Amino acid sequence: MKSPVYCRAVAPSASVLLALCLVAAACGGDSGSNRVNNNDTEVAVEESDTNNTTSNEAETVAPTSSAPPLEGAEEGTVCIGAACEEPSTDAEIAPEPVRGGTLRIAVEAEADGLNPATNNFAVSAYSIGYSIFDPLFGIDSEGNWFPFLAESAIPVNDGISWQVQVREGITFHDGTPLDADALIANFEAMIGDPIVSLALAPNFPQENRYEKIDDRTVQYNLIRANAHFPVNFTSQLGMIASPAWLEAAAVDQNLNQHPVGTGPFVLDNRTQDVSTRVVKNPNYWRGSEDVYLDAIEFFITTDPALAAEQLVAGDLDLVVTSNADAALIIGGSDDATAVQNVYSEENFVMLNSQKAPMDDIRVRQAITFATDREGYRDLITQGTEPLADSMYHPDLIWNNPDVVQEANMPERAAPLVDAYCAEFAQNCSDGKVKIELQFSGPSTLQTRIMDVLSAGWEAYFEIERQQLPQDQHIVETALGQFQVLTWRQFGEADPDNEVIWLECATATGLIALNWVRLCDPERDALLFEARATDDLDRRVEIMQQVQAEVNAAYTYIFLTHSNWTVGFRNSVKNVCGQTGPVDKTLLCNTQGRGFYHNVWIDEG
Amino acid sequence: MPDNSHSVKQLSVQNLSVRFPTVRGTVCAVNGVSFELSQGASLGIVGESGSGKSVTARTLMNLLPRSAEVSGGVEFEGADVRRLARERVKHFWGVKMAMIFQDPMTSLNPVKKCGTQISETLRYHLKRDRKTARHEGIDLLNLVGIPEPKKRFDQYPHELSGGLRQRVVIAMALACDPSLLIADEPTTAVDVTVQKHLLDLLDRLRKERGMSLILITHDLGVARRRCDEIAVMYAGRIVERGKPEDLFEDPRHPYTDALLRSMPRLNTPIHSRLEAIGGPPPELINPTEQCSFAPRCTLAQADCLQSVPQLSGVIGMREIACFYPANTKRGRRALAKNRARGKTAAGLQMSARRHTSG
Amino acid sequence: MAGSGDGSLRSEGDMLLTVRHLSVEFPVGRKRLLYALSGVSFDVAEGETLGIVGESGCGKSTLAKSIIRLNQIKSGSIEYQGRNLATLRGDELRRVRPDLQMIFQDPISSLNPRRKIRNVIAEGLAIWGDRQGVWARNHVEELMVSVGIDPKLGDRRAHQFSGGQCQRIGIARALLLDPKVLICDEPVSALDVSVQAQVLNLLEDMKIRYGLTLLFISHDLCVVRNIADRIMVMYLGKVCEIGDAKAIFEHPKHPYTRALLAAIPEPAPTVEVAEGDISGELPSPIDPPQGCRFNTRCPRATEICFIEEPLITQLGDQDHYLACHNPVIS
Amino acid sequence: MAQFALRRVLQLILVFFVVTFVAFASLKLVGDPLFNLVGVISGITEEQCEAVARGELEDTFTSGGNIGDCALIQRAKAENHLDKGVPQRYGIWVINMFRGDFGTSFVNGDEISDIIADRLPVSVRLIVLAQLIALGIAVPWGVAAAYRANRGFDKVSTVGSFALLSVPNFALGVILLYFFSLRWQIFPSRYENHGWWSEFKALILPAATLALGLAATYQRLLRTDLITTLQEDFVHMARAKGLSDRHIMYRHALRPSLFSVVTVFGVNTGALIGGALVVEQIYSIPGVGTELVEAVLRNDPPVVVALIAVVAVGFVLVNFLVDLVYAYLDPRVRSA
Amino acid sequence: MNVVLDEAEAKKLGCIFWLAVGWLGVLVATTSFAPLLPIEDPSAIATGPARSGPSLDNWFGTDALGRDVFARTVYGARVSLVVGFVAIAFGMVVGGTLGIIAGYFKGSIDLIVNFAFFALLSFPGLVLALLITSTFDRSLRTVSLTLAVLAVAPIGRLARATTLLYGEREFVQAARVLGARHFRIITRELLPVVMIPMAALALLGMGVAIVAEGGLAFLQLSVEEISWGVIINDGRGIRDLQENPHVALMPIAAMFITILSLNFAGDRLRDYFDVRETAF
Repeated sequence: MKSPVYCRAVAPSASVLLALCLVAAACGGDSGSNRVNNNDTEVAVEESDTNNTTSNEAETVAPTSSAPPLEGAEEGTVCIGAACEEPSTDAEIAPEPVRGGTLRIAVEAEADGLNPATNNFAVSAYSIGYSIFDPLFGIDSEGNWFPFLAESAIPVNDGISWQVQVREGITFHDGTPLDADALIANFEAMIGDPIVSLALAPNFPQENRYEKIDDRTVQYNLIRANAHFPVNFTSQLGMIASPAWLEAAAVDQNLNQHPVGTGPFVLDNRTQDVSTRVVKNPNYWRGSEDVYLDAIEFFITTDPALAAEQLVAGDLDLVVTSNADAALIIGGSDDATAVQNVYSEENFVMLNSQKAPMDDIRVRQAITFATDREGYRDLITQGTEPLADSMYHPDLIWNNPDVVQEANMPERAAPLVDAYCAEFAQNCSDGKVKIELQFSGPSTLQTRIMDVLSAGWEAYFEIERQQLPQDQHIVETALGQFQVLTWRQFGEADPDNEVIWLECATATGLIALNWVRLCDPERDALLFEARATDDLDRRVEIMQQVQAEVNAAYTYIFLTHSNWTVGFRNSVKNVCGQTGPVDKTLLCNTQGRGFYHNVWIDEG
Repeated sequence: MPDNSHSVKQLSVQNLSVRFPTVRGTVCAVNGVSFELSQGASLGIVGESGSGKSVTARTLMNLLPRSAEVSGGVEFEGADVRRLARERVKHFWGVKMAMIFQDPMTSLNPVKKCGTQISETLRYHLKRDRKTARHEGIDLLNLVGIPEPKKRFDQYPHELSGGLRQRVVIAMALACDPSLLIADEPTTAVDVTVQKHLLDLLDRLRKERGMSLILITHDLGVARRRCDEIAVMYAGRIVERGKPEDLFEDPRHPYTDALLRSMPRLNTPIHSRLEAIGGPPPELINPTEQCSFAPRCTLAQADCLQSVPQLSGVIGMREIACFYPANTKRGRRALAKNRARGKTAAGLQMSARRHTSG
Repeated sequence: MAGSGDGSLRSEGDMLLTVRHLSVEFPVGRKRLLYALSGVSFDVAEGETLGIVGESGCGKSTLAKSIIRLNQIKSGSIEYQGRNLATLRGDELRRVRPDLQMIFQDPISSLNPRRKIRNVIAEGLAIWGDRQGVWARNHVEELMVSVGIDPKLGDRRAHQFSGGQCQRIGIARALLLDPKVLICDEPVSALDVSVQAQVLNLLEDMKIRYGLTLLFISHDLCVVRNIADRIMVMYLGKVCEIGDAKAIFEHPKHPYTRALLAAIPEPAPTVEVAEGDISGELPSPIDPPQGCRFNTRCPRATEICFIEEPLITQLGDQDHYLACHNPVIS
Repeated sequence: MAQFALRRVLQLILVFFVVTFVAFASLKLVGDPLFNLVGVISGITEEQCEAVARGELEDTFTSGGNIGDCALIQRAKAENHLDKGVPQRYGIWVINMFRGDFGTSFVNGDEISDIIADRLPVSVRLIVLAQLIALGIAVPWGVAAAYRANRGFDKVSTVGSFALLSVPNFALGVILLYFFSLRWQIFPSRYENHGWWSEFKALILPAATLALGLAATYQRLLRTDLITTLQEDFVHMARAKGLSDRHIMYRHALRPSLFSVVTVFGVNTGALIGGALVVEQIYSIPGVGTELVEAVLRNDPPVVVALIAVVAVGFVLVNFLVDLVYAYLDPRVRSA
Repeated sequence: MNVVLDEAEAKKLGCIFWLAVGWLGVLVATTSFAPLLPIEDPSAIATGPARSGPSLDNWFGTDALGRDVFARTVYGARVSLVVGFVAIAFGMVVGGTLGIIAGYFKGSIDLIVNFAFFALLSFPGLVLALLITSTFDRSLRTVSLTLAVLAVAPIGRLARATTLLYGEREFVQAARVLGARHFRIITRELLPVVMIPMAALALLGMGVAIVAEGGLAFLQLSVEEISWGVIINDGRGIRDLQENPHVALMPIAAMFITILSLNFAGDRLRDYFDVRETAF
């Protein structure tokens, strides 16, 4: 009887890959559009998990100490709203925390399940997930990893292997101890899952992927050296679940809705598509006295603007969103504060370099030139998001200031189109290049985006719109059955995470995670060099060069930097003051993912 | 009746008029109707549809729609009925004055048990408790000759035949022992055999209870045997009033006369031609000032078209509203004149075959 | 009473319409049947007017509709000009239809409220466009004039006419196709007395003018008396008494006929009022009484009446047929 | 009555089969449910599979699992009977359903019976509340309008009822939400269920959204029927009995005038469920409507069919109830 | 006697009816000749500052993309009216035919047709529409036909009920007695009678279809063209309602007035022809 096992394994897997793709599919933070089903939108398996860097350097004791990834700004967090003058993020003059209370959070989509080994974790799942599970490693406010559940991570064999030791005396909510066997059980569960393993397996050989060193230590053996391996375990792949529960959940799929971790909160009850309630874990390993809230309730509100209004009206305490309307509503209220930072994805148009007419660089250039980025920024993001020129926010050190997106210059498009049409008349009509613009719907925001983009392109392109249901949209994107579409990704804390989207290995084949299917061996060489080194300057240099090459290939038309916003009522304190186990302040709001264990509510 | 001089005057209607304003004009349903009724007497009001007989009855019962404009006086046992209506006096209609309607099929509420509908009146007006009301209700059913009254009491109207239903209606009307019962075409919708029983019943009850009865009908024959007096209405007016035998044997108003002639009778030979009343039906909306029967009257003269003849004659014996009453010298002369002319003053063609009146 | 058998059929062979043992039953749920007509037999000679009387529920309207095949017939035959109407189907039946026309009780609802009366009257021609002969003789306007409707009013619709006028229009419609038999189902009961006379006169005129044979159904004995040559009295789906009008009215033999005559507000001089005093209610046609169907109300009922159903028999050699065990002997 | 009930049950069963089969057949056409089972590879064609098997086409991700393994697709199809014809699948579905097994969602593996148990009560409460509000408004309103038909109040109320009838419910829903919850904060803007009172408060606005148009419909029908009833002889009779207008209205005229309202009450249930679909959406109420829309959009056939079956059965049941109400309202129906 | 009492009110269509018809006429005329009128291209962006209120340049203001709401409302009317019209036309032809046939012939045909109507009604309409539009495409044709299918059962039931009511009337019997064939009876006797209540219902049904299109648009499953529903949906975000409510309110107002007109016209028509409101 394979069937139940099979079903469990396969059913959610779809959503993970789906999630992979979808981050971008819902470009522009459309999650909150009026679209009804957001179950699968907006999600991402942490791309960082696919790091493959080889490190030739000597073993470094964790945590690594690279320079801050920020350039200029001392902190990446921007605060807008009434409560900003009072630095609620500042722990030094923090008032006495108030204990008790329930934090009401709106998340914009429901997770299919909360099993990090089988379900896909979108921003919503992360919010719930981090309250129940602790990760092996965390990312601090400067963008560097540090051990969380782990005691230490030591590279051996030039970084081809890593020894990870977990802390002593930690137990899961169900009483099972956290030890080497638990790590192995989690690793096995993930690598055994067809889709989750997508992000994990490529880094590991077929055999001897790990060794148990002692009761608390596991050695992971990689294919090649990676100087940044622990980053893999800072997100979903690092969430460690009770092995007993994982085993049970492998048989009874329904248990995916009842996660068991080590986190500060324990699942109380969960109604799919409605709400999830977690309550304080009285036996939290870091001491339950630092967990101020009694409980957190997560509500599914698919319309971010409505959630923002509910926040303002006092029906909610905290909202995570990338929607411009929501950000503006929260920012415009005296009762709420919005926190944003630079660790955000980019919104861009993607051109399939394998599909006529986009296989011709002239056409790609022409459409890039004809793109009305300002129109997009002003009309779609209402000016809330800055224009993007490359994969990075200008405030990040990785950014190459010399790379400039060559949009809004339609006059340069004309000769290119003429030249192309002279050559390939069959792809043209009335002197315009015929293109298919694919987008996922139904969605008000997507439609508006298409309207704005088309308005710029119409002079040179004859646009046929193809609105597809989200799932079909992703299938066709992954299989390369598209010409032009909008997407959202990049902007990770660690640039090594972008490798998988750019390398040649994923540019061909049935399913290409290099969506635009452009293989550039030179670029690959650069990417792998960056992966192998721990030299920050060299890495910055390489990433800037990569940006220039991406720009020259005209496969991405960068529009804006998305703007992840954590909005909360002023009575909610310490949203950005979450700390990790070694007194590291956690990075606040990476693409909306949040920890809430140090939050308290002070109605006074 | 010759002896009604000593009976007590119970109801007095003086110059009653009812008008309904409509978009098309004012419908003059009743035009200056006056009559009196003694305690215990029975009056038949006979007329065709549109003659105003039902409107008259409904005026007495305060059942007219709000739009109706009523003038004239209605006095009942010394009380001004129209004032009672204005003051919304509660326990008058249904108690002193009751009414039954034409169709027994529709005059009972189909969704309520017969018994409930009877006892309802008792409970509402006489404040009987449920039990007493039930007993009295069953007694009433007994009184109107319904077999198995207890069973019938708990049945719904649709479970009863037409005749029984009309008896239930009568029982309902009699519940509070009214001193006047108005029966509006009580037997039109039932078969002849049943009609006979119902009329007998009404007659009996009237006599037993000393109740007055106004019997409204289109059928002259029905009124003939059951009434002390008959008023014939045409176009909202009483055109002739008198004792039944006088009216039948010696009709004076041309309308009464024509009506009687137009009815097929058992004693006329088979295939004998009926004397139909020619001409158009009366105009009710904004009628002209003339005898309303004139356009159809074989006796009509020029002056019939000038003014409305008033009801006159010996009150209690015979009153007629006509300038040229039929079966009189005057009438015969008028007829002869018209025949000579070949048409009446109103332009009605005089058929050669038409029998003379008188 | 309420007898069976075809004893009422006259021996002469020139009957226009001969109905034999006609039975009609309607299902009334739960597999129960309403016995609307049970073995009715009678005949009509050409040019004759047969009056059919009885209380509501006696089956007289069902009889009318059955003859012109608006009802399903359970059994029996309807012979018309040598053909059995009861078994005709489809187009055959349709072709016979113009010969037998009907006038309905409710003059207003028998006219389509949305059609001009000219078209209503001319409907027969529209259906039988090929009947040139008919067209030649009975064109619509002439017919309208003859029934007393001003042809100028032809563009009006039914609601603009009075009941009497509507009935005239109905008569004109029925006469257009030059029928042989005209069935009048309570044609005047919805009309005022003064109008009733006009319509009755018109029917008489038309009968003579077009050589019609009439089946005249009414609950009003006076009306029937005026127009009918022969009378058939029905009770609960059966025939009680049938015969020459004069005989029936002057010498009613059947207790039910007498009861009817006695109940008229101006009773017939031939019967004593007391004699016709029948009591009780009409039994349900769903569950009719055994034996003679009148036995529950008959003042003369004896034992046999509850057991055996009387057969219809001729009284002597008169045109007077009767179904009763205990007839009134005058 | 027994026969009547039997007929209704038969009808219920038939409707159930017809509706679910149609839904089943039409879902066959909807997108590819396989996607939810196997993910992106569901888009791979059989030719491509064969090409991969022959090594002609590169399978990028064989290392990361068995994505390119087309057997996966075949297995997923077989296990969910997607390889069979519609009638066969329908048969399997029906048999399982009668065993009490509605199956599981293709998307998140939830037991559909759990989904129904979660969602149905909320929707039922919403619809019942809406109907109660509608009737509560419509009956006194209809009576008041019919009492003085074509007079001042009636004329004004006619305009009012037509206005209500003409407001699209989605517009009304958004407007009510905007003002009553967000601006004035009289009612909660979000569905919550901490006990009946909080749920009641949360359901009032959505119920009112549904109810206002409905109330206008009922009022129109009731008014017309009441006007007709008030011209009936038995009402004249009641008036002749000297009963007060109020007594006549409520004790005599109202009950026989409720037929159209009751009929529409039954027939409208379908429309109401449709309306609830939109209204639940606006107020984010976790009812059958939202789940149905979500299931359709996320391509989750088992859930869609099960919910449609629930709705259809609900519709027939309501109409069955309506028949019972008829029998209560009209004794003639009872004995027929 | 009752005649006098009941007919106190003479029959007139009344000025409200003509007002309603007038609005519908103006609407149809405006939308038919929209391309000839001097109005903006409804899909041109940035014809004015985005999210600006009504002004002389943009009578109904502009929407989030700076498109002219007036032009969009006019063009949206085209689609909405077409959807409404197709729906009721189809409903009347198919539903009417089936209903009349069922009501006239009765028996097993009636049983089947009536059951089909019942089954159709037990499908929540919007769900059916949802299924169809998410299955096929969102073209005007699909959406119109979907709503048309939904119009069949209510109109059909009314046609059937009316036919049952009139089918036993004496004028139908008279036609049979005259020897009319079924087809003739249906087309000449019943159709004119059934048409009136059907037409009145169809007017109401057109409103229902227009609203249903709006409902579909609300779930974002309506046509790709500009329809009222599409515009309303575009402008119904909470922030849009706050900042530029005219985007949603103008088409809502247009829809409201149109449906009001349809309702009034239908109701007056019903009254005028003395159609008793049938509970369909």
